[in-house]
Amino acid sequence: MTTSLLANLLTEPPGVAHYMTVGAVMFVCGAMCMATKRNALGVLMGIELVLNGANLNFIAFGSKYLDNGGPQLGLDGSLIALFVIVLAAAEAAVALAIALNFYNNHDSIDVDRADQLQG
Amino acid sequence: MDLTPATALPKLLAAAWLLPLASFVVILFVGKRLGPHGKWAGYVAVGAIVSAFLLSCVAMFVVWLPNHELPVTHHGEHHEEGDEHDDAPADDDHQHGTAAILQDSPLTARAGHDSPFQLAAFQEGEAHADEHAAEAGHAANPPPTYYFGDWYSLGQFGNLKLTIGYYIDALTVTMFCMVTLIASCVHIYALGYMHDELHDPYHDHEVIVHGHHLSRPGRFHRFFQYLSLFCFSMLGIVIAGNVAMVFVFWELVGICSYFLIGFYFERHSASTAANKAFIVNRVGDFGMLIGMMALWASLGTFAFGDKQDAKGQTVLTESGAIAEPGIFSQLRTAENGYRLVPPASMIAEERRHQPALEANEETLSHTHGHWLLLVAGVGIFCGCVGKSAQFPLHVWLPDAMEGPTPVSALVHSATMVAAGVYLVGRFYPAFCPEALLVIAIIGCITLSLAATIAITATDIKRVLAYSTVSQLGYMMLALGLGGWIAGLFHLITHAFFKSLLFMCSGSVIHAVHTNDMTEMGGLRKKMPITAYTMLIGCLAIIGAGVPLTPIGFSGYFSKDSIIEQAWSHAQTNGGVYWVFLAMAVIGASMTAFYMFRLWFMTFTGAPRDHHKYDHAHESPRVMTGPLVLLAIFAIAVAWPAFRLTGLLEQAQPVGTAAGGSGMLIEDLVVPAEHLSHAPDIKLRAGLAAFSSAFIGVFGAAVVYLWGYLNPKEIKQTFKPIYTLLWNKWYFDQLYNVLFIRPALFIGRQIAAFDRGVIDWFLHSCAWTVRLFSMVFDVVFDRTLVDGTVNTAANWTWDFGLLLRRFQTGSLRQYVLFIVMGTWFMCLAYFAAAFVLMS
Amino acid sequence: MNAIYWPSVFFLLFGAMACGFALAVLLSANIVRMAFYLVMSLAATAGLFFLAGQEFVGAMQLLIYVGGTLVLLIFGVMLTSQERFVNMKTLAGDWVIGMIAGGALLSLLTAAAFSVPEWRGPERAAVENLPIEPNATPIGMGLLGARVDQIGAPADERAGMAGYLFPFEIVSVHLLVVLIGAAYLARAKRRSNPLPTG
Amino acid sequence: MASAINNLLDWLLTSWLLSGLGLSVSTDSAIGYVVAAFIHIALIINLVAVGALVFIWLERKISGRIQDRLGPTRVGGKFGWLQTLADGLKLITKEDLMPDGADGFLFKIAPYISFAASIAAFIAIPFAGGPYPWIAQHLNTGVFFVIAVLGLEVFGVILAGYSSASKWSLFGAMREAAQVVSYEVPLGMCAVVPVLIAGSMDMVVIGNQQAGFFTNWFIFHDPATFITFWVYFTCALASVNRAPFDLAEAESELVAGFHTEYSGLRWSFFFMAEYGSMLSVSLLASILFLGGWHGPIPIASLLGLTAENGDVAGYVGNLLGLTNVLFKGVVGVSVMIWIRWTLPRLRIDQVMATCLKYCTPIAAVMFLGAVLWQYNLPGRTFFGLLAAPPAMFSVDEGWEAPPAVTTEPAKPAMVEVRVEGLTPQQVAANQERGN
Repeated sequence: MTTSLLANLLTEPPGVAHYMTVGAVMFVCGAMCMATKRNALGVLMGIELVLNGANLNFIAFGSKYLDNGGPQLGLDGSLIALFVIVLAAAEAAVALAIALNFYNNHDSIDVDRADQLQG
Repeated sequence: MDLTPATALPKLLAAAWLLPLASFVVILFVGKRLGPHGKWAGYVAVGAIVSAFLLSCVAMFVVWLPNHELPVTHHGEHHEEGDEHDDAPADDDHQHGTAAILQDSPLTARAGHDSPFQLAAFQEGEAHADEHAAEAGHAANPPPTYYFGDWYSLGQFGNLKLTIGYYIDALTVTMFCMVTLIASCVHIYALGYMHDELHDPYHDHEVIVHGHHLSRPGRFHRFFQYLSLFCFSMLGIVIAGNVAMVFVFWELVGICSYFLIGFYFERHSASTAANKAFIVNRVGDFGMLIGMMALWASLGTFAFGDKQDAKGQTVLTESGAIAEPGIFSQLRTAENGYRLVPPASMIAEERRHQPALEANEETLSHTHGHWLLLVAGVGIFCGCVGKSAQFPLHVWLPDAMEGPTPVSALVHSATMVAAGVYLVGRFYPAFCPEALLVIAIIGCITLSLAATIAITATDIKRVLAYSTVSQLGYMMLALGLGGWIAGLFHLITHAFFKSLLFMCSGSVIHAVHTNDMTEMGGLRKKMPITAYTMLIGCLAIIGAGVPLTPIGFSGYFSKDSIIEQAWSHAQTNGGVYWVFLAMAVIGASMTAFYMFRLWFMTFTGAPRDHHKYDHAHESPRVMTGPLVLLAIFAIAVAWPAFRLTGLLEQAQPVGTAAGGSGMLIEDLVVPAEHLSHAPDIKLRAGLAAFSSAFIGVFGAAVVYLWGYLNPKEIKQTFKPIYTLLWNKWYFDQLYNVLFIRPALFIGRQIAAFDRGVIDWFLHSCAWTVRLFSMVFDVVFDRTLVDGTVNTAANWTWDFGLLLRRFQTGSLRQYVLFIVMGTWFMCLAYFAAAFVLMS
Repeated sequence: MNAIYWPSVFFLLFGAMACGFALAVLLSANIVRMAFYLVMSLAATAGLFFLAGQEFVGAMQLLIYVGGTLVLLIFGVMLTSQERFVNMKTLAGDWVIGMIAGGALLSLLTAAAFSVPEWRGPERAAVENLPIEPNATPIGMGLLGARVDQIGAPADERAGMAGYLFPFEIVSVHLLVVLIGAAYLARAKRRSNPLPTG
Repeated sequence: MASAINNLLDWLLTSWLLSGLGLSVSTDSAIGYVVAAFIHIALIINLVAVGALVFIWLERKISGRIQDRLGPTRVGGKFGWLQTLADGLKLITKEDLMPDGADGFLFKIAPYISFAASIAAFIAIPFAGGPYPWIAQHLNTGVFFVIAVLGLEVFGVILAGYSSASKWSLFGAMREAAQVVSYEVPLGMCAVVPVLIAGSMDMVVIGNQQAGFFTNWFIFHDPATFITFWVYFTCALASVNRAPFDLAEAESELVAGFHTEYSGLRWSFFFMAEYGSMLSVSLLASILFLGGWHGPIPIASLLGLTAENGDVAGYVGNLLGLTNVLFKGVVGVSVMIWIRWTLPRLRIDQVMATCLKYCTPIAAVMFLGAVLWQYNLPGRTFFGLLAAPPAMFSVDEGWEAPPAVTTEPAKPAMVEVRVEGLTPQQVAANQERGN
């Protein structure tokens, strides 16, 4: 079974599902980063990963080399991916500014220290 | 612009009417910032009123006079009358009206015995036999031309229609000219008189606050603001097209007088005087309301005139009847020959009570309708009593002296008190002879009463005030005796010379800073212009003139015509009615006495208070200018050449000139007005008036000019009378005992009742409720409601505590929650999808 | 017995890189290394984009993301120049919970990915000879408001398929705002007494 | 030979590697890929490495001349032209040191990242145009790709600076990071201007559009591009942190900047990366502004050395183009060297000011100016004096513009469009045939 799976992987063109799998892995890794890292910047990197995982799906759905008659986004896919990238950059800038502020105020970047909102 | 009266007059007069309002609004909002201490506010108001005067003049001389030919007046020589009747207008319904008058005028009905009309005819001799028709001809004056319409309808409730409308006839235009002219003079005069108010702060020397003179910011602009509103209101009354509108502006005038009389409201006397004027007027207005209700309930309309189309023609229905008849044409229909006959709507009640008599109208006694008319007339007259300070309600006017003198001038001459007389004149067609009798009685009492009081008064303005009251009494008397033209004639002439007199006194006060004549004297040399203009005023008011010739001051013509009217009335009715004549004549002499007493005491003789005398000075030109102007008018306004009476005759309500006979009091006859021009009456009346005036002047001169008699000794001799008069017949005290004390007493009783009974009841109710609510509180609120709410709150609290645990504030756990939440959601979604699939 | 389809080989390569470096980011404790792995992972993602025929987006990814992450790295180094922040150990408990949650999510997502047969991938013959259609111009036109890929489509399909001019403008303004806001937030504050922490 | 390799690989793959997985592969395309890839990589690496050698020697000589010295004279006979090779040998034989407390992994990998980045830039750079351009991977977003990858080089520098656990290194890396990240903005803007005029990001297209005489070069297209070129060159200097922007290795302040702790081969990798990126930005400049493989006088086309006259002619023409491109690149690098030894080093704040206060605004204004010029004078070149050659109107984008879109405000660049259907395989085959 594994052999035929690998064979398929090698001989058949990848599909949306494969891209989605990679995206899922990146997404989960990112989410886990956000969940486990105590370093604010680590959390930020997690966010970046999550966004990329999502982006990968958009690209996959937008690409016609992976299309097998399933639901397609067409050009919207790449456009949305573009917007995601740009906004992610913006988000990174703001998040970094916040992190910097946090560091200035608490002189620490341990997100566990940032729990004034605790109920 | 087209100058056809129907279109031009409403526009012009509306503009003249609204200009003061505009200036009022302007001053109200930006008055304080107009120039230093609001100096320019005065100029705004003056500009407004003067332009209003110019507009009125345009209305009068450009629009009215060219379009309406003046009838030839009868106030000149009587023998013109013969060759006069042919130029009486000769249209059909007028002939019909004539016929009607002939067959059922009270005169012809009682022809044969002492009808002054026949008597006059006989004296003229048989040659004038055909004068019957002629006499009757202009005895039955034609329906006056008027322009009636609505500018704006405030609303219609059922058939109650409230509109801002106009009723414009010769009287309206004349009043407009008169009011705006005098108001203009007063405004200009006030510019000078009120200049103290420009000082900031203004020191009021009559008010002491903690041992110092009160000093307050000047109220120059406010004064002119009130003046403008005052003029606006008065003009509103004059132009009003229906009773409701009249009432509205009536009240406006009242409030304005309240403001102005209480202008120095820091002075206790001023504020009380203002209150007095206001309250006393309310009493009269109450009666007026009753009259209005009576009229409206029976006639169903407030409008004076009939509905007119754009060209000023009365709108008729197909059947030829008047489409929307006003009050007057309902009361005096052409079918009844313009006699005052209660219309069917007034008799309806009675008809319901006498169904048997349903069949024939003639057998109806109509007493019900007559009473209704009486109530309406007397009711309306009550309002006039209040405004014009007639006998029971005259007490407010003298106290109104507390206001600044220009205000007094305005109130006493042109605006407020004139409003009452004007309303009587306007409503004249609705007054049945009994109502007229009441008016006459009231007027008679008022004039004698006020004259007597005026004799003893020493306050210069007070004297003038009482003279105003008595002059108003004269007017009312004239109107009550059937002299419509005479009354309004006197109203206009009096307006001029009385405002002149007041301004002169104001000028004097301005100079010597006191009202007390006993501190004046010899001011003639100091202030000649004032002195001689005032002399002119006095001569005008006593009606000085060469008897039996059309030469004299304005008062001469008007007062003589009043006395003539009284004479003819007395002749017609005889008996007790001679009292009216006597009172009129005696009042005339008293008028002459106190007027010249005033003048002598003020301007002649040796100065009584040297300090004040030295301090005295002639007033500035802005004050003397109006005096001169008014003096000219006081002299000349009534000269026959100017045909003022003819103008008034144009407006004389149809049918009123023919007089009428009492309906409830059978033997009461109101003589036709032209009968007062009978030569013998003119002769006697003229002589009586002259001699009485002469006696008055002579007496005054004897006492105060030549000093043959010492006033003090006279006082000593007639001490009781003097004290009686000095205390104004104890009217204030009387009212105090009659009304105020009882009112206070009742009030106290009611208050006691209130506290003792009502409050007790309420308190007990409250206590009960409180008790109940306490029980309710414990039983229901605390347990049930609070229980529910608290349980809910507790649940929320607990839930919040539960949620609080999740709100860890730790970013990473939030992420975890999100992840797991997403996971569960998707799982649920897939599960649901799976279930639905299978 | 068919021949190897080399694009899928490259897919395996890039995918493995992306996933592996993502895992490395997750597992490494050193912030700077995390950044390094992250860049690698993103670069691999860019490779995947290229492979999917989206050169423009791939280049974008390289430029912006890698640039952005570069800045991230700089900040990381600047902030964590103190030793105590370089290695911040994650608690074991977090690992356990995280792994459970992550595993659940991953399984779910993968299941979802393979739940649709059409997504399994196209026929080799179908895509082998597809022409290279550069998509820079259509994207540019789309951002200018013209949907060149919709030209053939009937009107009712094109309804609501307007271009992205408006979002484009919004995003540009948004970026401006973000720049200003970030500069404002990150400006040096002279704070006498820092907020009470914890 | 190719068939032999084919058979060998065939046998190896089928019998050993893949039979275990139960599938056989016909390796025709495989060999194509492998060989093509190897050839390209070999060429590029050689280009960079040899280029580095040459440039280092060149720098020594130029600096010597500028400083009134002789520079290397002995090694390799005249001009000491083998001096760099000797240095290279010395470097290889040197001990590879790593400080304590350094982050070993990153410290080791950092030079290779820089080197890889600077090499990767060459993947998308065409060395000759024509229907069969000499280019490793024909990307239609080439310009974009090159700039993006150039940005990656600093990455290795930062890693190096951080991982060497040395203040000097860290400061140097910080400086370089800040500098490069901020200079990417004006650099990208300047690069966009020719892209705008060409209407394509495909460097082959851009180069082909400048065919003909030097009047068609984009630098002369209009004043905006003329100024843009110089701005671009400045920013390029900064982004490859050459003097006067070489704050990352400011000897006077930081011992040697980010490579203080490096020695031997790793250190030389950094240098190769630096010179490689110098070359790549110069090549980029030559293709974007200076006509790429077209000389000032179109000798190749005049001599008929184009692909229309057969592959050989096309090959020779491409060779001429290659020399053109390389010459322009070398000239660019020489100018950089010249500048380095002429101008003093700027302070960091001056560097930033240059970027943010001058380069970026000027680039933006020039972009606007180019847009307006192109909008008002479409189809003109050489400052609007001459009519542009038809090539300038042709955009080699695969997408065909239907009439429906021409109602949109169409850039002149899209008036006439040709479709070229090339799968990666065909491209690779072309490369193969080309070699």
